[in-house]
Amino acid sequence: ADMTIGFSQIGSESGWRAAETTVSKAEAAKRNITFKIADAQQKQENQIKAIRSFVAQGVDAIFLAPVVATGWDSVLKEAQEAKIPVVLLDRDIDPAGKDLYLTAVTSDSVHEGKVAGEWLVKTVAGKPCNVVELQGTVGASVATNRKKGFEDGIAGASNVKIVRSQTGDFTRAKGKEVMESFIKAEGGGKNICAVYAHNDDMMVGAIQAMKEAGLKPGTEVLTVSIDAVPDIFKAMAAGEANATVELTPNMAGPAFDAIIAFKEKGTVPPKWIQTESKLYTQADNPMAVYESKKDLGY
Amino acid sequence: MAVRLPRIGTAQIVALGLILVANWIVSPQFFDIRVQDGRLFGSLIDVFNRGAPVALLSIGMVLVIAMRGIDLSVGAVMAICGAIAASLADSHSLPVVLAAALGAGLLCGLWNGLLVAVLGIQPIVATLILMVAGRGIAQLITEGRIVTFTSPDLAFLGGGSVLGLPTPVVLTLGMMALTLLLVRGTALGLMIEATGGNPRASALAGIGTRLITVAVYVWSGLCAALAGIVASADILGADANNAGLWLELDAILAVVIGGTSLFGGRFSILLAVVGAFIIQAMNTGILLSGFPPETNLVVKAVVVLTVLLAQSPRLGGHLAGLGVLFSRSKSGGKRR
Amino acid sequence: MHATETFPPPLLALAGFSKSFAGFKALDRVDFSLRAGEIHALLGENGAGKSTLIKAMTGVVQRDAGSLRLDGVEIAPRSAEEAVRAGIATVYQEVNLAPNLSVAQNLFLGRQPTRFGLVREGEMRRRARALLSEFGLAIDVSAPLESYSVAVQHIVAIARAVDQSARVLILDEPTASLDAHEVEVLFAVMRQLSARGIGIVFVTHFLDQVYAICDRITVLRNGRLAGSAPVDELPRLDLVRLMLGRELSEATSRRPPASEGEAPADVARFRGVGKAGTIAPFDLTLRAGHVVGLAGLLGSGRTETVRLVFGADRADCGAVEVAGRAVSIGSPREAMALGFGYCPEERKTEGIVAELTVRENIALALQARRGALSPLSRREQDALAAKFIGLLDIRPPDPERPVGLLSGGNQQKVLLARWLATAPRLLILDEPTRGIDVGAHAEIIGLIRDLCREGMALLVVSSELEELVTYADEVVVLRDRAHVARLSGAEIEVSTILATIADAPASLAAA
Amino acid sequence: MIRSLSRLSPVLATAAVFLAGFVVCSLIYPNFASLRVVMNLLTDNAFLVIVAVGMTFVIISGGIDLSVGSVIGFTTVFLALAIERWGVPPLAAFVLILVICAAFGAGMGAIIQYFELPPFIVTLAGMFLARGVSFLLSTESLPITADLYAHLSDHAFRFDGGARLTVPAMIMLVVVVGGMVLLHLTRFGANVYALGGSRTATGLMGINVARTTVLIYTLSSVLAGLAGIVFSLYTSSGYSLSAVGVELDAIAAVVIGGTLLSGGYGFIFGSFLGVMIQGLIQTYISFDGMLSSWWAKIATGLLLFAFIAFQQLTLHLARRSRRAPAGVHP
Ligand SMILES: Nc1ncnc2c1ncn2[C@@H]1O[C@H](COP(=O)(O)OP(=O)(O)OP(=O)(O)O)[C@@H](O)[C@H]1O
Ligand SMILES: Nc1ncnc2c1ncn2[C@@H]1O[C@H](COP(=O)(O)OP(=O)(O)OP(=O)(O)O)[C@@H](O)[C@H]1O
Ligand SMILES: [Mg+2]
Ligand SMILES: [Mg+2]
Repeated sequence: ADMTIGFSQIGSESGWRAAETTVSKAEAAKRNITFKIADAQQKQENQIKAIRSFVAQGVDAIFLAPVVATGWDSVLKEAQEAKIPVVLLDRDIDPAGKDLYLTAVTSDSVHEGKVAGEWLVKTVAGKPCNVVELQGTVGASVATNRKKGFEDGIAGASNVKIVRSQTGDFTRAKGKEVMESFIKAEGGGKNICAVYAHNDDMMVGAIQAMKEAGLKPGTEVLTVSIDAVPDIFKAMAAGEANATVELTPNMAGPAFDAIIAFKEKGTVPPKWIQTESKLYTQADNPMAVYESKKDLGY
Repeated sequence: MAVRLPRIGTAQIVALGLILVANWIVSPQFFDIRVQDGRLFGSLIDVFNRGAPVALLSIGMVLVIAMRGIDLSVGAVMAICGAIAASLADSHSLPVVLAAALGAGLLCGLWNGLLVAVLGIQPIVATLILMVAGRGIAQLITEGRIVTFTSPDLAFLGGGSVLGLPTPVVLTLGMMALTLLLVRGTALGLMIEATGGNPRASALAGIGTRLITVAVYVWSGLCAALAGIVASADILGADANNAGLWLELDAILAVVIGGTSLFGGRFSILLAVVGAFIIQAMNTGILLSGFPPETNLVVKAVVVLTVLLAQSPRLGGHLAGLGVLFSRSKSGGKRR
Repeated sequence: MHATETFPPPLLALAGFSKSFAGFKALDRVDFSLRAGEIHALLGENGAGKSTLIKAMTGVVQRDAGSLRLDGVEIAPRSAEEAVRAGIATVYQEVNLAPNLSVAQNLFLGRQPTRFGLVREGEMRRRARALLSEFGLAIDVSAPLESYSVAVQHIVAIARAVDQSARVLILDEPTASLDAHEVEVLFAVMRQLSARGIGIVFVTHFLDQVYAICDRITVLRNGRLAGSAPVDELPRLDLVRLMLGRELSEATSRRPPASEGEAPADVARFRGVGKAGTIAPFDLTLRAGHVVGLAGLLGSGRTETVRLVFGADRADCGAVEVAGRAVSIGSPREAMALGFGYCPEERKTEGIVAELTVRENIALALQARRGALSPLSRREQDALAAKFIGLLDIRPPDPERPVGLLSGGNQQKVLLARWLATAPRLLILDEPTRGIDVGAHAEIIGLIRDLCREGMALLVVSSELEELVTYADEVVVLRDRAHVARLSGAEIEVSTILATIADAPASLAAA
Repeated sequence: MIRSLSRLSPVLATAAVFLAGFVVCSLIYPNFASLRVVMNLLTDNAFLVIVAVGMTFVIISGGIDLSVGSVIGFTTVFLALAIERWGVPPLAAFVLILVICAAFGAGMGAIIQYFELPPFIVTLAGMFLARGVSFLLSTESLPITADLYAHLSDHAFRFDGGARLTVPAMIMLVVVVGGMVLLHLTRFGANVYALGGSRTATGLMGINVARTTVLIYTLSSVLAGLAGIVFSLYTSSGYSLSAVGVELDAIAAVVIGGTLLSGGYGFIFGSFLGVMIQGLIQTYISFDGMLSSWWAKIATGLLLFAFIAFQQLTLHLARRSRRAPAGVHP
């Protein structure tokens, strides 16, 4: 299709985000679409600016990976007035803005947390289990949702308890630092049965911290995290990580298809195109998954 | 005569002590130290180990600030050098890796120094340029991914230990000693303080203020490079997106807690490093306390303010005033 | 002495003022009184506590003890603002204005004419021009203050205080940077004010001026009241003894004529050196053991001349020869490498590094010349500091005190020490005795002569012609930023110099 | 008069740089030279300009205020909660938050003044505190649905080609003009400059330094609060993580606008231009749209460098004929 699409990307704060950008570009190239990416460096105001400038440039469609759920009404209205369809990628916005975008291609981050929680409940099978949680950035909606989802997931099991919860800012370094202090605070780690991290990067850091403290992640301490970035599969292959829930970086592919169908045939897509939240464990041939993922730009 | 405490550094050392005690209160095992794989292991060690990058940054930053400058780019330089180190680690020998990473830091510092000293751009904007672009350069090197490595040599710089002390702590102490030797063993320290205190007078007294300015930024770049190497070595990978993010603020905070004025002049490298450990002690304490993370910043704000108020010249003046009153009333008592 | 005056009641009465800084007694139970319409000299050596007394009076420094009455009513201003509101206006010792603001803003800061809350710029400028014209100053009042010389800045500060003073006007060394003409203008204004019943406190180190204008003298010594008397009861010699607590070894006689015969070696020759818009090209020859004095009105280009000589500004024409070799002087470093030294006029902004100690300030230039990598050992620094503290009688004799805490005159001595420590071949002094007390004055003049005798070449800028004639071998007179005459031998007389200067338009408006 | 003109030269240089940049962008992208892009620049940067105006006062007085970004974040969260949860009428909430911000700024100013602490650190603590308190209030992003918000965010002067002068932009323009009047034409403004020139001298001249200092930080925080209100209008929501790092953008804008970080010199209009230059760089990059995240950052840095170097060159040329100004040292 011969069109120009502007993508207001949040930034490049993690490997997953980089992969999403890379994959989106590749998907655009496959479809011969001119794809303009504006990097907002984690700031909503920059995203709004970017959307305005896309409108000013007269692009054919706008993709938006919203950094927050609220505050898009007026700028999306401008896009609507300019008759430019908007597709949300990866995160949803506040329900009040439903009629302002064409469709949202996202995963359900509450659901992701829930999958992780349910896996843990199933794995410990009734044994008492103290969980420490590495949260994402305070205030980030993904962090809030993954926390909520996990709590929902373990709600039914009174044997599984979250004993400590701190933010690791979604980063490896902070994940490691926070895990180190968890280990100290929980009697050298002997009281910790499982670690839940809101993303894999923090978990990779936490695994290092456990190893340095003489603990055996993957066996003594269970791990479950979210995103499914290549490095966690390496850890799984080495038996140091147990489970991860996939968040696919290919949100743009379905979005392009929806836009093309909409532009060419007028097909109105469903309001929500949900991506799969697939659970991977050591049983899923982690090395093969690693190989398949390692060149995706993570 | 009232007994006077040594003025320099008392406040900082007391502050560090108090925070450590507070940590011990929120976490009774805080001072427990055991040996694990030939390396000391415990929360107290964590404070120094985790504080190492900011301490390294503050060693360079304190010199820059003493010259009436500021270096906002150190976080980005950390990311660049960490990225270089991590991407070369598995294909090159450690000396090559270190030379490349430190060389990059040196170049970054040179760039800052030239902008400030030769083009006459105000330091905060001059270094802002590299703060913005530098992060981009780091991401360019890693292409936005987390580049991991397995080289045990480089890993040793982050996770190894020398005589039981974690390598980052040893590197920090080494860098501090080297810097002290360079600025206090020569007249550079005096010249930096003079230039920071009164640039015009110093230039008229024949001090090569430009050269020193450039040198100081270069040193800051080197310190940042070392911090970046340590940060990469610690997580066995380079996270160009997040390495050193906002650490420039921590480094500046450390310098100021260490008693160096942002308007230049007198400086103390030692106390800047103590300042860095004060910040880390506070962070570690917050992590150990088990408070919900939403409260982190409020706790941090309160602690920073308290430490500063305790250092305030005014408050010191009031205390000294009390001392004078006290001694006066005593001698007055004798006379009558 | 005249400790208690009963009639007429004093306008301002201080009793038992004490102030210590970290255990050091700067003021010790000082009493002072000022009558309406009186011009009262407050005298004392450098560091005697004059400025501290004034600051304690106006609440800038919190006194430890003492009471203050204005018109018999006890007042206790806690800041300069409150003092001004009580009717006490002050010019503090260092020029204390905002250098970045325009002259007009500086004159009226805090009391600008306004309409609907907005400052009336035009009106303010008009008033500023009127006010300054009383002091014979016609300058662009919308230009930033710092674009003018210290002297102009000082006049602005005085004008501001004069315009504010309701009851009492305090002037701390207002004449230090003024030349004879400005001093006359200032005195005229002071007389006018005293006739209006305003009491004036006047601090100075020029005893002539004391006898020219003051009614009464109060002397401080080491923070204590040494005495107070009407001018006519205190002849000059007694006054000096009261200030110093000892006899002054008189050193202010004419210098012995330079021994004829062997021509002293040229240290440096400047040929046609100048800078467009700053100073017209000039020739200057500096010889070993020779003092060249620069005389001229304010803004005549003396400072500009010496800055070019030292490379602080870069000349755009001319040739320089040092010890017979053609050189170019592009920076102070290069000048220092040639053995030059330069004591600048603006000691606060270009001289001292306030935070550093006396020792460090003294060592600074020597250290800079040796390079950072061969540091002076602590022992060498201590020896250097001890030597010059003794030689120049720097007080308090504490090498570890930050220079910023020294009195103005002592800061000047530290600056001098910095350059003497480098043992220069050519020493350039811009107003070296500004703010220095009589005792130290004599010492510095003696020192200049000693340096000469040891073969140093000197280039001295001084507004004090009486002083200049005692040591200069040659006097260059400047006018309108050009060297206009060179006097030597018998021509070096105050009257001749004055006459040469006076060929120029007397007003400062020339610039 | 020549002297006063030459004092303006940093602003003139900044203006020249901005215009040159705009022309270059327009030559590259035909759509660029439109009223719409100009209006977008005004609207999108409104809150930043408002903050920069306050920051200009602070920096000219020789201080710095790092708390502004967090104050914006706090304001948006507070407004969202007050209006949506606690049922406070929007206008009352506006007044309330401005009062809170004023108290916050006055507190920082008082600590700086009475405890003689460096502004950098006091306001850094203020930054932690304001952000921390907004986390405590709510970590979620909260929509604001009040009618006033819908009304205000729709209200705009519309021009041809989709250009709109929005309410935030109008508020911003008023603040710029008001700031210019306050700084350049009132006694308070002169005191601010005097403080930056010399703190001790200002005190000795009989100016109430304490009151002026407290007022300056109060003003900065109030303007940050106003920027927060504008931000919440702009996004119709409140979020504790909004406006992270805005303090650095504001400081950079102020300094690019020709204000000396060491205090004493500067212009409100320069700060306005400084923000516009940053906005221009961003707009250019998003018009280009081909840059990866990292190339975008590198380009931002290089463009910033180009602008500043060009500004420096212009200043240098302007100055060459004149005597070098005293006291300006890198
Ligand atoms: N803030 C301060 N801290 C410590 N000592 C001080 C301070 N201010 C002044 N002093 C000391 O108090 C003494 C008196 O100083 P002051 O400035 O009053 O002298 P002065 O009589 O005005 O001398 P000069 O003629 O040189 O101006 C000096 O020894 C000075 O070092
Ligand atoms: N009366 C005046 N009117 C205008 N500008 C003046 C006046 N006096 C001095 N200036 C300014 O101050 C600058 C300083 O002059 P300069 O330092 O050369 O004077 P000087 O001869 O050294 O006198 P002094 O050092 O005694 O002030 C001059 O370049 C000029 O810009
Ligand atoms: Mg004095
Ligand atoms: Mg002069």
